[in-house]
Parts: sequence; structure tokens; C-alpha cells
Amino acid sequence: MGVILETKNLTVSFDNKKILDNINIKIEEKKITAIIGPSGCGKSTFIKSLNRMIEEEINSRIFGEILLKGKNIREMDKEQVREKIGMVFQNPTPFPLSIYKNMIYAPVYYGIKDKEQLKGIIEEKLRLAGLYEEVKDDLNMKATKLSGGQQQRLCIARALTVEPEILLLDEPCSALDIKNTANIEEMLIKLSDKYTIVIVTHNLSQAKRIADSTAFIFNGEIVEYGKTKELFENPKNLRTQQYIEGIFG
Amino acid sequence: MGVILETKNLTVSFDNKKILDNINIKIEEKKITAIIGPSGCGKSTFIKSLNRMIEEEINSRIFGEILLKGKNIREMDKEQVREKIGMVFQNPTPFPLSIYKNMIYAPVYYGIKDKEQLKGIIEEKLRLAGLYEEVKDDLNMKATKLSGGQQQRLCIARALTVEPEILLLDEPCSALDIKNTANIEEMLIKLSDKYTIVIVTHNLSQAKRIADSTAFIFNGEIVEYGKTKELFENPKNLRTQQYIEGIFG
Amino acid sequence: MYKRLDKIFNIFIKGLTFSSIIMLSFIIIFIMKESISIFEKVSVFEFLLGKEWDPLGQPPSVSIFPMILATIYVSLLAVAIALPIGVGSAVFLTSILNKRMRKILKPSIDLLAGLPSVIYGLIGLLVFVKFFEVHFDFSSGESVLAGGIILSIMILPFIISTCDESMIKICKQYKSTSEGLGVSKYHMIRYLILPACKKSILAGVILAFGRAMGETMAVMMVIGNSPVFPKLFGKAQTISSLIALEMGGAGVDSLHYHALFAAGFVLMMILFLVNMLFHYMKKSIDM
Amino acid sequence: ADKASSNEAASNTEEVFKSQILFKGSSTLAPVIAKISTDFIEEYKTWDKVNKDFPNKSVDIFVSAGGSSAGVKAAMDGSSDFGMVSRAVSDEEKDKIKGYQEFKLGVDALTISVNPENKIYEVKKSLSTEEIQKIFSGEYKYWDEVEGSLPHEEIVIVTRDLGGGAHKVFKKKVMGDKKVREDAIQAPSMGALVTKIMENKNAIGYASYGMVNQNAGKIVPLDVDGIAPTKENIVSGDYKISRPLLIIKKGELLPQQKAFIDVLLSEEGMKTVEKMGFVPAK
Amino acid sequence: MKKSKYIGIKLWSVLSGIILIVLVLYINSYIFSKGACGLNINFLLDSPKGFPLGTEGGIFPAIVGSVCFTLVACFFASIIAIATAVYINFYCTNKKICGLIHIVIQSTSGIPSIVLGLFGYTFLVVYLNLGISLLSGGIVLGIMIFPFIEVRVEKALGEINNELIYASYALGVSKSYTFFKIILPMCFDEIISSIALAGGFAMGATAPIMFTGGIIHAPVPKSLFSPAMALPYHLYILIGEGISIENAYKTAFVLLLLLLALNSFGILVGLLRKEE
Ligand SMILES: Nc1ncnc2c1ncn2[C@@H]1O[C@H](COP(=O)(O)OP(=O)(O)OP(=O)(O)O)[C@@H](O)[C@H]1O
Ligand SMILES: Nc1ncnc2c1ncn2[C@@H]1O[C@H](COP(=O)(O)OP(=O)(O)OP(=O)(O)O)[C@@H](O)[C@H]1O
Ligand SMILES: [Mg+2]
Ligand SMILES: [Mg+2]
Ligand SMILES: O=P([O-])([O-])[O-]
Repeated sequence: MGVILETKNLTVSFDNKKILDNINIKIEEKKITAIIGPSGCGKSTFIKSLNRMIEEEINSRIFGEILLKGKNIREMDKEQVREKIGMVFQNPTPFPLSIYKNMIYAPVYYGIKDKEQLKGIIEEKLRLAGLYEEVKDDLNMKATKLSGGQQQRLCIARALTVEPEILLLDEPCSALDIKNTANIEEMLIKLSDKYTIVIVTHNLSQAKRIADSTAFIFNGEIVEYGKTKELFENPKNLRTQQYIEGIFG
Repeated sequence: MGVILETKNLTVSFDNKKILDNINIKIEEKKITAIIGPSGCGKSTFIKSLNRMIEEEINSRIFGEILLKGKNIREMDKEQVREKIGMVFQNPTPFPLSIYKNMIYAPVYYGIKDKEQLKGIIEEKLRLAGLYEEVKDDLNMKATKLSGGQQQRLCIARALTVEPEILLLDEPCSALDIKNTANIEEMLIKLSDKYTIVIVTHNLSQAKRIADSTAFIFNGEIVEYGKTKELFENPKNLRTQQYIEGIFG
Repeated sequence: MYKRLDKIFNIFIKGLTFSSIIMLSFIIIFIMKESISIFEKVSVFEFLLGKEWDPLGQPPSVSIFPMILATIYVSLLAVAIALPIGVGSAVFLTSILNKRMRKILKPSIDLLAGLPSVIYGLIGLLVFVKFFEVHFDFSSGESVLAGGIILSIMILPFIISTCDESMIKICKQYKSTSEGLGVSKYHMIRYLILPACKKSILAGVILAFGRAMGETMAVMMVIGNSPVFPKLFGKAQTISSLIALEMGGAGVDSLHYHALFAAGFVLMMILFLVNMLFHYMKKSIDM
Repeated sequence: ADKASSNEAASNTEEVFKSQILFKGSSTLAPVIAKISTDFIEEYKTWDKVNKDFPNKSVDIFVSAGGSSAGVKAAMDGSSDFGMVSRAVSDEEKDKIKGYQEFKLGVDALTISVNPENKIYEVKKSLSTEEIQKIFSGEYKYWDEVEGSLPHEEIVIVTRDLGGGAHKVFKKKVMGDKKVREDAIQAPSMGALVTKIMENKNAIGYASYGMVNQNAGKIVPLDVDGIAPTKENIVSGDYKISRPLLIIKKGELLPQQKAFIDVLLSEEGMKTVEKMGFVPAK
Repeated sequence: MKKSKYIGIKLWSVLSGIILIVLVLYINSYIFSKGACGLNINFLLDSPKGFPLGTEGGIFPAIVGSVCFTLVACFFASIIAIATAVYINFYCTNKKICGLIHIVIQSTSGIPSIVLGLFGYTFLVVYLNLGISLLSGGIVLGIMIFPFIEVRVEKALGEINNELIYASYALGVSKSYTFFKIILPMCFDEIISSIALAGGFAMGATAPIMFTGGIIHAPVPKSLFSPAMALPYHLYILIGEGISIENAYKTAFVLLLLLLALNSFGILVGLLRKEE
């Protein structure tokens, strides 16, 4: 399968302090790519630069290219980039509105007005996120009343409503318990049939369980990147080895 | 050596919810006693009841007796109890004053006015806390500008200025790094020559390293209490064993 | 030495607190007590819902229904004018202005809130009332409309600050999420911020409504003070302007006096209910 | 500051000497007393200059408005030393004030006045009592109902609030049983009433004679039943809507109070009353 | 198409913003421009003169009177407000009593100022025989601003880290010692700025003093028991009776300046302490 997203010499700095240094990575289509690394190494910064969210931070400066299917995203419309590349954050962020309104939030923006069509989208995406059966009778309930795991699944479903091609997830399970985490992992594997997924995780076994490829970032640089199995079983780099053995981080 | 502090059927409840249930414990003079237990089991509540700090919480109710050298502390003056039983908290709490003023805060209250005498006290206590050399030239600096570890040592030194017989410490090292923790442990061992020390800790190896006796609290009850070595090597109770093996908590 | 001081301080604090609480409760009870005796002469029903206010007539009639209506009318009018502008300004402040500009504009809103009501009255009388008389051919510019406009300016800061507070909160919390979905700022305002702030807006409205009802001087200077049923372009009299105007001349313990006290009591009770509603709202927002 | 006790102990002991005098009441009279008192204070500054027997304390005379009824009320409940009243005090009220005393400063009249832009005074200089009744009770709503040649514009009635002495006098002497229309503008003071007439070309109200004189040209008085509000007509009683200007007091006067009242009633005082546009008592 | 959909919202908020800015600018420049011209030192330092009183001369007694009313109100209100806030934060161990106190404070803040004036007149002036005086008026104003100060001080005290206070108690020192040495210095600026802000409200209020302490003509007050002139009431008389619109503008301007000075005083105290 082809490469859908590629960075070329991506460098990001805050206040002239380099946080990401010359990142070159190719992300494959319809696969799950995990990003691992110790806290503060720049994982979130990296994933945020992929859909230009990083530009919302004041004092951020970006160099290098990010190519989405060969097209430089910095030459595209910001909103268009984000339509193509969805994002889900560490803490569930359901809007303080009803589940229904959470789900139609983006489609309405993209011009869908027909009630039936909206309903169709909602059902489809909630099903994909494995949430439909649980909430179908309470679509008018406030989304903030859902449990943490349900909230996170709702956020993923909401991200899917814009029909992105790529889904970025920044530690989506770190606020959840084991059962909810398992739910979401299962769902992500299912989603990778249709979507390209990039997931930041600090949970190494999670990366092992679900990712096709894994990148290890340390101090703003990609130390090692390859098939997950390869990386965990045969790390080529000493640092990688130390990290996955739990010696630091 | 004798027993300095003893609780008899100590029971504490908040809003009619029992948090501590029938605690009977004898604390030996000039020894270090560690209190361990999972989060929320009532460690802080227990230690706070020993110097009647618990009475400052709204809606707390206390039953049973606490005897300091055989005298019920609830029949003594609150302030007198706290003069005899000092306390240091989890997060360092230097007052937003200069180091000097932090140190003379209590002595001045107890009527010491002579400058030379005050200086003597400050030097002695700061030395005991191993802080004197580091700060002797900056006594007029704001205490809040010290590093976390220094702040915590300052708080211990400050607690010593009232010449307590017992020093209660509630997870004094949990906000500190390894080096500062080592400093403080060393200091506590030195202090136990002169003072009785009761320390709450969630760090089992810390208890092992410094405590003479250890009490394991679970769900508001003392499950096991004895010599530290004994308790860690030969726990009599299944729960204790599970806890020190890291199975829960 | 410090122990003795502590005892004194202790007594001082407790004594002051309890005496002030007793004093405040006393005020409320006192007003109630001074009001109650009117109801020996007039039925509650007649007092609240009758049509005529003529306490010195023969026979006297004391009914404050027109004043109650007028009080509610001007306040509602004020809220109706201030609400769209206030919410719009809050959106403007939080979403359109940058931080620097906001920092400049915020204190000037506080300034608006801190202006004394006589100054509002002065502006009302010399600007709005004049304007109506000159340009709109009102027989007299003193009117419910003038009162409503002046009040709306006075309550604007309250609406802005309650909305602004929660809008900033929502904005901070969800900005990146919303941006992550690729929607524009205005979509976020329309479909996220405004719906999510519904309750805060309502709370702001209630608070502002309460303020408007309790206002005295500014309204009294522009509303004409006729104890008649209020019409938008006509004169009217609010409860507070009734009291301010007539209390000076009402003999202690006369019917007139007790009627004015009772009018004050009614206003107080209405405000009390409004405030309770506000706090209830505020609580449910915080949850 | 208990008045009864200070009354007895006033025999010139310095501690209890009351250097403050407070007047409260009629808004018609308030400017007059304020004027006389400022002159008085400026002249003497301290009481010992007024009379050698008084202590060296500064003269403080305060004037507070609120309407004639407020004056009666303040004298009654003792919240001020003197009440200023610009209407007759009823017997019932007198009964309630122990040791009632009154001092008459002069006479005022209520003129039925309009804005100079209102051409009524050219076509119809005099209104009959009946017409005034009809205007104030709301039977006439537009100026052309009063006199055909006037424009079809709404009449704006300006009255004093119920606490004002003027309102009582006007009701008694003009309105009789009829009620003043309720949607009249209630002005909180005589000054406010006159201001409103000066500002609104359709306004009509019962302005004080003194105020009319002070604002000659800006406000125009009409005749009532053919009699003009002139000094002679008021004194003779031909102009019917007149009222006394009174200072009332509960109980005995303190010596220093008497000193000030004497000034009020002196020739100087009367001159001031006259200068302010009123008809002096003497 | 996407853009045009939101033009309504954009227009609405920008328009409201503009109305707001225009209002703020208009009101302030209106008072400033009309009041500042012709203002001279004599107007500030003279007493009202002319006939009717106020057409000439100045407003000195009103300035002094307003300042006095404000001082009395702040003194009275801040003592009981701070005491109550301290009680709730550090002494009250019973939730129900705290709740009760809060309800009373809430209800007080809901009493319209004119009704407070009514109370002040009947109770303080007549029953307690304090007379129409600085004291009566000041107390009523004090009651009016009490809830405002109390709520802010209570919040400021509540924001102090509890652990710090417990750390002090744990040294065996008394509550008052803790209060004066640690708590008070920490929120001194907040307390001062609340009092200054509340003082501004008191200084601008007319309704509460109309029957209790403010009168139309008085010399500079010499004792707490004398009545006094006050700027807002004087302003009201000047406009209401049409005595002198020009002087009314000047008076409004002076009042505004005083309020501004009071507010910046509160802010200044905060800034100075932060610098330290
Ligand atoms: N807006 C910002 N301004 C300045 N520095 C920032 C900003 N955002 C992040 N940083 C810094 O960039 C570095 C990388 O942050 P980043 O959030 O990418 O780390 P991370 O790998 O996601 O860590 P974690 O696992 O804790 O989430 C950190 O040192 C952080 O302090
Ligand atoms: N003021 C209070 N009011 C009501 N409940 C309280 C209060 N303080 C503590 N609790 C409850 O008492 C229980 C014991 O609390 P405590 O702080 O003693 O636990 P702990 O063992 O110190 O836990 P940790 O290790 O997390 O510090 C907890 O369930 C807590 O929720
Ligand atoms: Mg991160
Ligand atoms: Mg604890
Ligand atoms: O002069 P009055 O205020 O009593 O009409």
C-alpha cells in the first residue's frame, strides 16, 4: 500500500527552542502507526503539526514540508487539511451539548442540512465507534454525562463525521480504564480498514497490540521507525532498546 | 524505651462516614514509626488526629482517646498539643515570607524576643535539617524561592523551632526527587536521636529504609503493626502481604 | 501575650459577625413589620392588584399594581434592549478581539458599571428625553422607553460579564477540538459557544433584570412618575421611584407611610425571588 | 443629641450648646432659607459674634428639601429643628406637634403657567376655574379643545408629588372633588416643575409666583377667572390660589434659634423674601 | 457559501461591539468634554452660591461630604464584612451556620437601595434619634456595600492555600497570630481594592442618603452628627430643579474623577504589592 502522509525535514520550534528536529517519516495508508517516546520528547508536537494544529500555538515556528498524497499541506486551506486529517485528544472533549448536536456539529458546517442524511451519518459513525447501541435512545442527553470511555468513543465518532482520510489520536486511552481501553483498541483495529491511523501512546503494550508500524521519538528526533514487531523484538538502536526495556522514560 | 503516644479506640468520621475505625496503637519514644497503606485508607486522617489538626476540618467528629505521655490530648489546650507534636505536610508549605521570618515565626509567638537567642535557634534547627550551609547567606530571601527539597527541609526545620517531642510527617518526600528524598531520609534518621517521628509514606522502600516500626492501615483499620523488618519479611496478614507485594494499592 | 490577643480577636470576630448577621436580619424583619400594618386596612389582593394610588385622597386608595407592572415593564424592556447587544459584545470580546484589545476594553466596561446612577439619569434627561421631545414629537419625552434605554445601558456590563466569563471558559476548553474538526470560528460561535452558554446568558439576564428593578435615581429622572398603567411611549412610575418621590412627605405611622413601606417590601420580595433564581441557575451551571 | 434634654440644659453651658440648626420641608421655601442662612453664616461665622453670651462655635445651618408634608413630618418626629411649610397647617397636624409654633415669612401664589412658545396667552389670557379643572383632570386632552386656534397638540400636565404643599393647595382651591389626571408628570420639587414647563412647549402646571418672577420671560403665568397673579391681587386675596410660607417648630426656641428666626423676620429677611419673588409677610 | 452563512453572526457581534465601544466613549467623553471646560479651582474650593443656591460658587462642601459619607460607609462595612468573611473561613465549623450567614448576606444584597434608605430613615434617623446625619447616611451606605465587600474578601481568603494555614496551626500558634502574620499580608491588596471599589459604589449612590444624611445645603460637616451635602445628591438637585445644567456637568465630572481616583487607588495598591 502507498504512502499517504510524508514529512520532509520537519522542524518545529517554540520560542526559538527546537522541539522537533528534522523529522522525516512516511506514513502508510490504512495502517496504524504508533508514536512512542518519553514524556516531553515532542510526540504531541509532532502529531499536532500533521494537521497544522500546531500553528494555533502562539510562538510556534515550522520548517520543512508535510505532504498529504504528495501535496504540501501548508499550501492548502487550513480547514481543508483538518477536514482530511481528523484529531482526537488525550482527555475526552465532548462539547457540552447533546450527543446529537455533538455529532452534527461538523457535518452542518460542511453544508449537510437534510435531517435524514444527518441521521444516517450519526448512526453510521456511532456504530463504527461501537457506541450506537449504548446511546441510541439518549441522543438528546448531554454528552458530558457519558462515562469517560463513552466520551472518548464519541469524540472518535465525531472526528469521523467529517470523513477524514487520516485520524490522529494523542494518547486517547490514557484517561481510561482497562475495559474502555480494550473497547477502543478493538475499534481502532476495525477502523484501520477504512482510515489511516496515527496514535501517540505511552503504553508500549498498546503499541505492540495494535500498531503496524511504530516510531520512537527521543529528544525531538526519530530514533527508530519500522514495523512494530521488528522494533520491539529487534531494536536497532541502543536508546530504543533501553526505552522499551523500561530503563528510562 | 517507653511509649510516648497512644490511641485508644480512636474513631474519626466525616459527615457521619467512618474514616478511621477503632484505632489502637502505641508509638514508641525516639523511634521512627512509618504508616503505610493504599490511597484513601485514612493515613492522613490518622496522623492529623494525633495533633488535633483534624478538628479544623468542617464536619469532622472524633471519638476515643489519644494519650500523650498518659495525658488525654483532647483535654489539653489545642495549641499546647501542637507545640508538643509538630507536623510537616506533603507539599512544602513555606510561608510567603523571608527564610528568617519563617524560622522565627513560632519562637516569636512563644515569647522569644532576644535577637541573639533567635539567631541561635535558627542556626541550630537549620543545621539539624541540613539546610544551614545552603542558605546562611540568604536568610532574607523569600522562602518560596527555594527549591522544592530545600523548602521541605525548611518546613521541617521550622517545625523543630517549637521544640516538639514528636514530629509527624505526611508523605514529606512525595513531591521531591531522589536526591532530595535521600537528604531528608538521612536527616530524619539523625533527628530520631532527639525526637519521636511518625511518617506517612506511600513509598514502601522508604519505610523499609528508615522506620523502626511500621503500621499498615487498610480501610480505616490497622491491619498489622510491628517492627518494620518483621512486617516486611513475615507479614502475618494476607492483605499486608498482598499490599507489600504490590498486588493492590 | 499572643494568647490573650487571640481571645480578644476571637470574641471580636464572633461578636461582630453575629451582631452584623442579627442586624441584617433585623433590617429585613423591620421592613416586613412596618409593611404589615397596611394590610389591616387594605386587603393584600387590593394592594397588589387594585388600580389606583391616591393615599391622601378621601377615601384613600393604595394599590401598587400599576407600579408593579411599570417596574417589570421597564426592566423587561431594558433587558430586551441590552440582551442582544450584551451577548453580541461578549462574543465580540472573546472571539473577535485579540488579547491586547480585550485588556483595554475590559476595564472600560467596568467603568460603565461603576458610573453612579445620577449620571445615567443626567444623560437620560439631557440626551434621550430631549431627543424624544425634539425628534419624535412625543408630548413629553419622559417615558417608559427612555427609562428602558437608560436602564439597558446600566445593565449591559452585567450581561456582558456573566456571558464573557463562561464564553472564555468554553472557548479555552474546546477551541482546539473544534479547530481539529476543521470548522471556522463563526461556526464554533454559532453551534458551540452560544448553545453551551445558554444557561449563563439566562443567568446574566436574570441578574441584570434584578438590577434594573432595584434601580431608583436614573429611572426616576426620566420616567415621568405618573402612577398609571405603563405604555411604551407614555409615562409611568416604578416602585422605587414611587418611594423616592413620596417617602419624604409621608408622615410616620400614616397610611401613606405604611403603604410605601409595603411597596418597598413587595419590591424586595420580587428581587429576592429573582436573586434566588439567579443563584439556582449559577449553581446548575457550575455543576 | 436628644432635643428635649438639650432644651432644658441650654442655659449656656458650653457642652450642650447646639450650634447646628436644621430646616426641612417645602421645596419652595428651601432656596429662600438657604440663601438667608448662607448670608447669615457669612456675616457671623461663629455664634459668639451673633451674641456675646453664645460660645465661640461655628454657625451651622442646614437646609433640606422634600416637600411641605416632609416639613410637617420632620417637625413632628423631631428629625429636624424647623419645618418649612408652604401651605396652611391643618388643625389635625397641629395637634400632633407638641408646643406648635409657626412663623410666617410671606405669601406665595400658584400661577397657572405655560411655556412662552404656547400662544395661549395671546389669544386667551385668562382661564376660568372650570377650564383649569377640565385641563388638569384630563377632560381637555389637546390644546385646541381649550381654544380653537391653538394647535392640535397634547396637553402635558406637570404637578408636584403628593408630599408637596403646592399640590394640596391646588387641590383644595381649584380642583375641589375632581382628581388630577393620573398620567401627569410628577415633579419632585417646585424647581423641577418650573424647569419642565420651560422645556416643554405643551406643558402647563402650577408654578410658584416666586419662581415665575425669578424666571421672568421663560415661563408665562395666565390669569385665573380674569384676575392676574400680581402682588396686589395676592395680598388682597383676590387671586384665589395663594398660600402662606411658614416656618414651624415643635416646642420652645433655643436662644440661638431665636436669634436666627429674628433675622429671618427682620426687615433684611423680608427684603430677601421679596427679592426672591415672593410677597413678604410684612 | 460557507462564508456567507456566518455573515449574520459576524455582523451582529461586530455591531454590538461597536455599539459598546461607542457607548463607553460617548458617555465618558460627554461628561468629560462638558464638565472639564470651565472647571476651575474656585469651583472645587468654593461653597454653592447664588440664587437659587448652586447657580454660582462651587461644590466644596459636597466634595468633602461625599468623601466623609464614603469613609464612614467603608469603615463601617469593611469591619463587619472582614469579620464575617474571617468567621466563615476560619472559625465556622458548622455548614448550616455558614449557609445561614450566606442566605442573610444574599438577601441583604437583594434589598433595593431605596428600601435601605427607607429603613435608615425610620430606624436610624427617627427611632434611634441619630438624626439626618453623616452617621445615619454612612451606616445605610455601609449596609449597602457590605455584601459586596464580604463576598470578595471571603473569596480572597478562601483562595489562600489551606495547607499553608494548617502549617501555621501545626506550629501551635493561634488563629489570630496566623491571621495577622500570614493571611492578612497575603490578601491585603485584594481587601483594599474591594473596599475601594465598594467605596466607589457608596460615593455614587443617591437613593440611600436622600432621607438619611444628604441635604441640599450645608457647610462642610464638622461632626458625625451633622448632615452633609453629597456630590450625587447635589448633582440630582442641580439637574432636577434645573438650577444650573452647566454646574451639573461640572459636578458630574468631579464625581467621575473622584471615582476614578478611588478605583486607581485600589489597583495601585495591588500593583505596588506585586512589585515588592
Ligand atoms: N506552546 C508551547 N510553548 C513552548 N513550549 C512548548 C509548547 N508546547 C509544548 N512545549 C514544549 O515542547 C516539548 C514537547 O512537548 P510535547 O507536548 O510535544 O511532548 P510529549 O511528547 O507529547 O509529552 P507527553 O508524553 O508528556 O504528552 C516540551 O518540552 C514542552 O515543554
Ligand atoms: N474533610 C473531609 N471531608 C469528607 N471526607 C474526607 C475529608 N478528608 C478526607 N476525607 C475522606 O477520608 C478518606 C481518607 O482520607 P485520607 O486523606 O486520610 O486518605 P490517605 O490515606 O491519606 O490517602 P492518600 O494516600 O491519597 O493521601 C478518603 O476517602 C477521603 O475522601
Ligand atoms: Mg503529549
Ligand atoms: Mg494523605
Ligand atoms: O413647596 P412645596 O415643595 O411644599 O410644594
